[in-house]
Amino acid sequence: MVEIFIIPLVTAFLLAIFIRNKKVVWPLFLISNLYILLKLWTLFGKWEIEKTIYTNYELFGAKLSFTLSNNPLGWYFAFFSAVITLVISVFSLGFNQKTKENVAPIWMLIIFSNLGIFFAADWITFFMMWELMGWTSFFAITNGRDKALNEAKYYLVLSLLGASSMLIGIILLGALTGSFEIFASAYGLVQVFYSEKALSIAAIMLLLFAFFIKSAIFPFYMWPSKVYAVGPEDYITFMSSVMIKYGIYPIAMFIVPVVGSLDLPKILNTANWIQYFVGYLGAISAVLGTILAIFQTDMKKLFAYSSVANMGYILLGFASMNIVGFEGALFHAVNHMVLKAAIFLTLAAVIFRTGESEMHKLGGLVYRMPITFLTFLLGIIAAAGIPPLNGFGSKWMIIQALMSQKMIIFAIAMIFASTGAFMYLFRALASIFLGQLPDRFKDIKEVPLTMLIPMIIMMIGMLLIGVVPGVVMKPLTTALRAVGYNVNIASWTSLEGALKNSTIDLTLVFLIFLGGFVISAIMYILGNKSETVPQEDNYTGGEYPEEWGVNADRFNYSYSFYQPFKEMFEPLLEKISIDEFFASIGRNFEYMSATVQGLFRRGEGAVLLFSIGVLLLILGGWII
Amino acid sequence: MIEILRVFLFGFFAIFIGLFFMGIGRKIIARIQLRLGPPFYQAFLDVGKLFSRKSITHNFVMDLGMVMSLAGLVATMLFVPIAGHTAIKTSSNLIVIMYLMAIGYLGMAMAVAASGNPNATIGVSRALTMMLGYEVPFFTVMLGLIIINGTSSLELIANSQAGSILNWNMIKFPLGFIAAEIALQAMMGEKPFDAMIAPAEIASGPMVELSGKYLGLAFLTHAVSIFVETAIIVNLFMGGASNIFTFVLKQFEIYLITVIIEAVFPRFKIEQAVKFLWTVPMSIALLQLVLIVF
Amino acid sequence: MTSRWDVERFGIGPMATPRQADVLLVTGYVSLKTLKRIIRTYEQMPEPKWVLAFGSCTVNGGIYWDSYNTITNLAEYIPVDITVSGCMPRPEAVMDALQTLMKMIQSGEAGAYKKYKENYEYYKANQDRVLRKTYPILGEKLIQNEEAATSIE
Amino acid sequence: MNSIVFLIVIPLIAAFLSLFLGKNDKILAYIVTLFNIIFSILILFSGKIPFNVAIGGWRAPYGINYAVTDLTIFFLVLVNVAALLALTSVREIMEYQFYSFYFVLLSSTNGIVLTGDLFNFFLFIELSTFAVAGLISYKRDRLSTGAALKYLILSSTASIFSLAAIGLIYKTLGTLNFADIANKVNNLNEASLSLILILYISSLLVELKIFPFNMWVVKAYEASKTSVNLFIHGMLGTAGIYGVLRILLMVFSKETGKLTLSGNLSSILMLFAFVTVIIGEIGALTEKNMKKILAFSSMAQLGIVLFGISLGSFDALKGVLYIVISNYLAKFVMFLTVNEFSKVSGSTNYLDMKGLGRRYPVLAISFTISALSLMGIPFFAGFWGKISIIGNAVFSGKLELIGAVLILIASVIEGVYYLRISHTFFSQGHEREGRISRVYCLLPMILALVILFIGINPDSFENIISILLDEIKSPEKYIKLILSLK
Repeated sequence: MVEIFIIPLVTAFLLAIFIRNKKVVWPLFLISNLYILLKLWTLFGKWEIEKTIYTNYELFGAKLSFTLSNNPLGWYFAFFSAVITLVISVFSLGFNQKTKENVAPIWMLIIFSNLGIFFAADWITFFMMWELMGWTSFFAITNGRDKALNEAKYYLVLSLLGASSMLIGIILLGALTGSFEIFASAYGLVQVFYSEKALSIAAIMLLLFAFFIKSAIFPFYMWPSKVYAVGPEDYITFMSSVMIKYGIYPIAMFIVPVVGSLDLPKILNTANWIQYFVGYLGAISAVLGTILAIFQTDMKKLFAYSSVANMGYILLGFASMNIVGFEGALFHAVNHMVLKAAIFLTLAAVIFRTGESEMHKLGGLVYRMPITFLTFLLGIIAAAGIPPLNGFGSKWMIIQALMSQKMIIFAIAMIFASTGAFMYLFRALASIFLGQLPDRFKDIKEVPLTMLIPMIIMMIGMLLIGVVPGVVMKPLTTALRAVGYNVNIASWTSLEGALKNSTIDLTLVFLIFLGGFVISAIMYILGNKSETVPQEDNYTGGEYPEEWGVNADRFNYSYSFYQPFKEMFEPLLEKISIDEFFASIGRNFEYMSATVQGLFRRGEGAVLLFSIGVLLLILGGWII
Repeated sequence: MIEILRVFLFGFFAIFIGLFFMGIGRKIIARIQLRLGPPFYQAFLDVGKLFSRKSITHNFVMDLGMVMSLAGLVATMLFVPIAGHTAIKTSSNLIVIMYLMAIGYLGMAMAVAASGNPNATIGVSRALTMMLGYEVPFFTVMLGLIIINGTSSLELIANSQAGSILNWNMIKFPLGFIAAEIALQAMMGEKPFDAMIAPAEIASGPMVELSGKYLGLAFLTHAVSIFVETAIIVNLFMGGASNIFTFVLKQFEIYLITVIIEAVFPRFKIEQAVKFLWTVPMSIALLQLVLIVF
Repeated sequence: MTSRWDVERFGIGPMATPRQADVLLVTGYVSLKTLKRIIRTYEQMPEPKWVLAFGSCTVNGGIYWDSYNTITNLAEYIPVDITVSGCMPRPEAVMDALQTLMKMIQSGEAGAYKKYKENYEYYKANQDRVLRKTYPILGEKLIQNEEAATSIE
Repeated sequence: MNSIVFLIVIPLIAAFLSLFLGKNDKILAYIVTLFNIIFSILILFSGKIPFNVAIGGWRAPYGINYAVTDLTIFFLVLVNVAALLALTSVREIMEYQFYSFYFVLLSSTNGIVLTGDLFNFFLFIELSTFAVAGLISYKRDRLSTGAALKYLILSSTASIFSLAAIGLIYKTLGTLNFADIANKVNNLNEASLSLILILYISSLLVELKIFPFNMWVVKAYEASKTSVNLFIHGMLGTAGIYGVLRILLMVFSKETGKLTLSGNLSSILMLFAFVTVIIGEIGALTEKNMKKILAFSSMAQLGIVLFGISLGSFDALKGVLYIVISNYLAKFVMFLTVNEFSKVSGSTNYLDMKGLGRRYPVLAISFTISALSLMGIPFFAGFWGKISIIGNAVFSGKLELIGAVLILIASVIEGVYYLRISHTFFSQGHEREGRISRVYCLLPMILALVILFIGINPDSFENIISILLDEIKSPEKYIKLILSLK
C-alpha cells in the first residue's frame, strides 16, 4: 500500500534530477507507472489494508491523523486511471522526442496526488492531495511556456477557490460530525442533518462547489476549453481523461450516500431538491457543453466541451439516486476515461505531425494517418454512445435510471446532449481526417510505433469494454458490494437496466451488428467493381476548381460547419456569458490593484490614514 | 445456425419491403401530381442497375462507411419486433434501437465526407442538425410511452396495446402520435424536412459523389430505414400486429401519410426546420408527456 | 419532361450530379466555355455512360453555325450516342430518342463511351484545338498574385 | 544569569566600535551576531528557563527587569538567527553607518524581546525605529530618504500615542512592569482600559504593518537594500509580533491569555486585519517589482497573524505561530532569491528574471516552496497555520466567518501572483552573463527544506508551539516569576 505512494515521490525526485536527459526521464516515467499498475492489481480484494500516520497536531481538540486505505471505490478509480496513465506514458515516450520542455516530474507528483485522492480515508489527507494536484497542474499546464500562462492562471484561480471552499466545508463537516474520516463523517452527517440543517447543507454545498469546479460542471465549464487548448498534449490527455474525474469520485464516495440516506421532502413525488439541484447542473452542463462544442473551431477546445457534457451525464446518473444510475455513472466515468484518452491521443498525434490544432486548417489526414484515423473513429463512435463500443452501455444505464425515476427533463437533456454529440464529433472527424488533404501535409507520415501502440491498445480497450462490459462492471459491482451497496455482481456480457425487461446483452448487440455487416458486405461484393479516383476529382458543377484559385484548403467545407445552428443560438449565448463575468471579476481586481499601489506610492495620506485608523479604534472602543 | 439464417431472412425481408414501399411511394406521388408515375417495381430496377454499374471511390473510408451505414440499419432492423418476431431473442430495447440507428447515419456521413466534396459535407452538416431537431421531440414522445408502460422494451409496449383498436396508443395518446408523425417526417428526410438532400441547391447533398453501388447501398439504407422507422411507429402506436401481413400493411399506412405530406409541401430552410421541430412537435410532445406523467 | 409528359413512367429522372447519371443530355448550343464543363462532367460520369445531343445546335451549330465561340459538332469532342434534331425538338422527340437509346443499350449498339477511351488522342486533340482559345477565369497570374499577397501577410 | 544583559550591551558597544573599525566592521558584525546567537542558544539549553533578571538590583515592579521565558527565548533565537541570515546577504563593502545602525537595531530588538517593563519596551522600540530609519536611508538617494522620512513620521506619531498610553497606565495603575500591570489590570475600569489599549494598539500596529498604519512599508522595502529588508522583516517584524503577543495577550488581558478588548474594539481590529490581507494581496497582484510584491505580501501575512490573534482562541494562536514561522522562513528564502536573481538580471522586475529558474533550479524551487507555504498549501508549513486559523474563525461569528472567507480569497490572489512569478522563473529566457555562486543557493535551499519539513511533519514544530502556548495560557506563572522576587 505504502509503496505505491513512495514510488511516485521517489520517481518524481529522480525525474527532476535527470530532467534534461529525455532518454532517461520518459522510460523511468513509464516503468514507474507500470509498477503502480501492477501493485494496484495485487491490491484488488484486499480492502482491509490501511496505513495511518499519527501526528500531535491538534485541531478542534483532536489529534490529526492521516489515513490511507484501500477503499474499493477508490481502487476502482485508481486502477483504471493507472491503466490509462500507463498507456499515455507509452505514448509520451514517442511524443516527447521533439518537445523542449519536460513535464514528467510534475506529472509524477500529480500521479502521486491522484493515488492519494483515491485512497484517502480522511478529509485532511484528501484535501492535502487535492491541493497538491491544484498547483502542480498549474506548472504542468504552463510547462514553462508563456502563451499558456493566462489559461493556467484561470485554472489555478478556480482550483484554489475550490480548495478554499472545500477547506471550509471540511471544517464544517469535522465540527458537525466530530470526525474527519470520510465514512464516519458521512454517517455522522446523516445523524446530525435534521438538527443542524443549515450547517449540514452548507457543508454539502461547499464540498460540491469544489468538486464541481474540478469536474467542470456548469458554472465552471470554461476551464477545460482554455486549459486543453494550451497545455502539453500528452499531459492534457491525462488531464481530460483522468483528472477531470477527481470531482466525480468524492461525489460518488460521499455526497451520493449521504443524500441517498436522507429523508428529504420530494418534489412532485420524484426526487428531493438536492437531487434536482445536482441534476439541473448536470443537465445544463450536458446541454451547454454540447452546444458550445458544436461551435468550436479548435479541436482540443471541442473535446474539452465534450468532456463537460460527459461530466454532465455522470452527474445526471448520480442525480437519479438509483442504483442503476449510480452504477451507470461510475461505469461512464471509466468509459469516458478510456474514450477521451483515445481521442486525445489521436489529437496529440495529429498535432505531433502537423503542428496544427485548428480543425479548418486540417483535412484529409486519413490518406496519411490511417491508424490514427481508425482510433479516432472508434473514439468518436464510443463518445457518441453508439452500441458496439464502450460509451453506449453506461449512457444507456443512466438514461434507464432517469426514465425509471421519471426525471423527464433530465432524460430529454441527456438525449439532446447525446444527439448533439453526433454533430460535434462528426464535425471533428470530417474536418480533421476526411475531406481534402492540403498540399502542405502531403509529405507527413503516420506517427512512430511508440505512439501507434497506445492507440491500438485504446482501440482494443474501447471495443473490449463495449462488447464485454463485465471487464469494468465486474470490478465495479464487486467494489460497490464491498462498500456496502446491495448490488448483484454484473455478468460479463449483459447490463441490467432499471426498467421492466430491460437487460441488454452487449455481446449480442455486437454479434447482430456483425450480422448486419455481413449482409451489407454481401451487397457490397455483389456490386460491380469500383475504381479509386484522386481527391481533386470531384463534382463541382463542371468547373475546374484550380482555375478559380481554389485549393484543397478552400475546397473543404469545415470552417463554420454548423452556421445555421450557430445563428440560432448566438443571441442566447452572447447575452449570458459566465466566462465574461469571471473575467470581469479578474479585471476588477487588477484595477483595484493599481489603486492600492497608488495609495502606497504617494506619501501624503500616511498620517491621515493613521488618524482614521485611530478614530476607528476609538469608535470601536466607545460603541459598546 | 438457424439464427444466422433468420438474420439473413429478416435482413433481406426488410430490404425488400423497404424498396417496395419506395416504389409505391413514387407512384403515389406521381398520381398526386396527376402523372402516371413509374411502375411500382421501379426501385428494384434502379438498385439492380446501380449495382451493375461501375463506380468511383475516393478512398477506403468511402467503402467502409457505406458498408457500415447499411450494416447499422440492418442491425437496427434486427432489433425491431415485426409482428412480435425478432431475428434473435432480445429485449428489443428502444434506446438500443435509437442508438444503433445512429451508426448507420454515421457511416453514411463518414463515407460521403471522405469524398471531400463540400456539397456532401454541407448536406451532412444539415442532416446532423436536423437529427438534433427531430430526435428530441421523438424521444419525448417515446419517453411518455416508456414511463407509462414502465418498460423500454418495444415488444412489451406493442403487446400492451393488444385487444381492440381503442387500446392503441394512437387513440389513447393522439397528441403524442401527431408529434411522432412530424418527427418521423424529418427522420425519413422527406419534404418539408429534406434540406439535407436539396438537389437543386447542394446537388443532392450527401449523395453528390456516390455512384454505382455506393448509391445502391445508400438506396438500400434508405429502404431499410423506411422499414425500421415505420416499424417503430407501428409498434409504439398501432399495437404491433399478429401476423406479418397486417404489420406490413400498418407500416404502409404510416408510410402513406409521410408520402402524401411529402408530395404537397415545399422545403424548410434548415434553421426553420429545427425551429419548427423544437416548437410545434416538441410542445405537443411535452404536453402529451405532462398529461401522461402527472 | 415535366409532369405533363412524365418521363418518370419510363424510369427516367433527372439527377443532380454526373456521378449518379447514366445519360448526359447536351441541350442547345455549345460555346467553348460550356464545352470545357461538358468534358469535365462527361469524364466524371462512371461507366457505362451515354450522351444524347439535343437540337440542331449540337449537330451543326444551328443558328450559331458561324459564331466565333461555339462549336458546330459535339461529336468531335465527345462521343455522342444519339442525336435529336430540331430547333427546338419537341418533347415527344426527346422521349422517343430516350426510348431508342434504351433499345440500343439493350441490343448493345450504344457503346460510344468505349470509343472515347479507344480514340482518346483524337478527342483530346480536338478539344485542345478549340479550348486553347479559353483561359482560366481568374488567370494564372491572378492566382499567383493572390498567393504572393497571402504569403506576405 | 545576569549576563543576559550582554545580548543588549555588546551590540551597543559594537555600535560605537564600528565607527572606528572601517572595513573590519563586517567581521565585527558577524562576531557580535554569532555571539548573540550562541548566547541565546546557550540560554535555551541551560535548563534555567524561566528566570528573571532585575537590572541594578532594583526588583520588579520598581526596577527594570529582563525576563526569559519560553516565549522570550523562542523569539530571541528567531531575532538573532534572522540577524545572521540577513547579514549573509550583505556582499559589498558597507560604510560604518550601516553597521552602527545594524548594531543598534540588533541591540534594540533583543531588548524588545527581553524586557519586562513597558517603558523600557517603548525605549527599545524608539531605538529600533531610528536604527531602521537610518538603514532605510542608507542609500542616500531621493527615494530612500523619502521612505525613511515617511517611516520616521509614522513611527514618531505612533510613539506619541504609546507614550500617552504609558502615561495613562502609570497614572492609573502606578506601575509599568508587565507582570504588575497584568496583576492589577482587573482593577482598571472599562473606559480607561479601552483608552489605553486604543492608544497602545495604534502604535503597535505601525510596526505590525497593519492597514491603515502601514503607509511606510512598501516604499521602505522598495528603497532599501535586501539586507535591510531582511532586517525589517526578520528582526523588527518578529520582535513586533512578540510585543503584540506579550502585551495584548499577557499584559492587558483580563481573561486568562485571551485578547480581551472592550466592545467592538476586537471587531475593529479584526476588520483591520482582513482589510490588510486583502489590500496587501490586491496591491501585489499587478506589481512587477519583486521587492514591492514581497512588501505587500508581508503586510498580508501579518494581517493574517493579527486576524488569528484577534480571534481569541488558543487553537487559532497555534495557527498564528505556524504562520509566523512560515512567513519568517519563506520571506528569507524569497528575499535571498530575489537578491541573487536581481544581481544577475540587473533589475528587480520579475519579468527580467525570466529563465533564471532553469539555470538555478534550486533557488527557483526554494522560492516556489516558500510561495506555496505562504499560500497555505498542504505539505508546507503555512498550511498548518491556515487550517487552524480558518477552522477557528468559521465558528466564531459572522465577522470572523467573513474574515475567513476573505483571507481564503486573498490566498487565491496570492497564489496567482506568486505562481506567476515562479512560472516566469521557469520559462524560457535568454542567456545572461552574471553567475550565482552555488554557495548562495545553499541557504535558501536549507530554509525551504525546513519549511517542507515542518509541512510534512508538523510534530517537529508542534511540541515547541505547545510549550509556547502553555505559557500564554497561564500568565500567572509569568506574574509569579517576576513578582516573587520581591
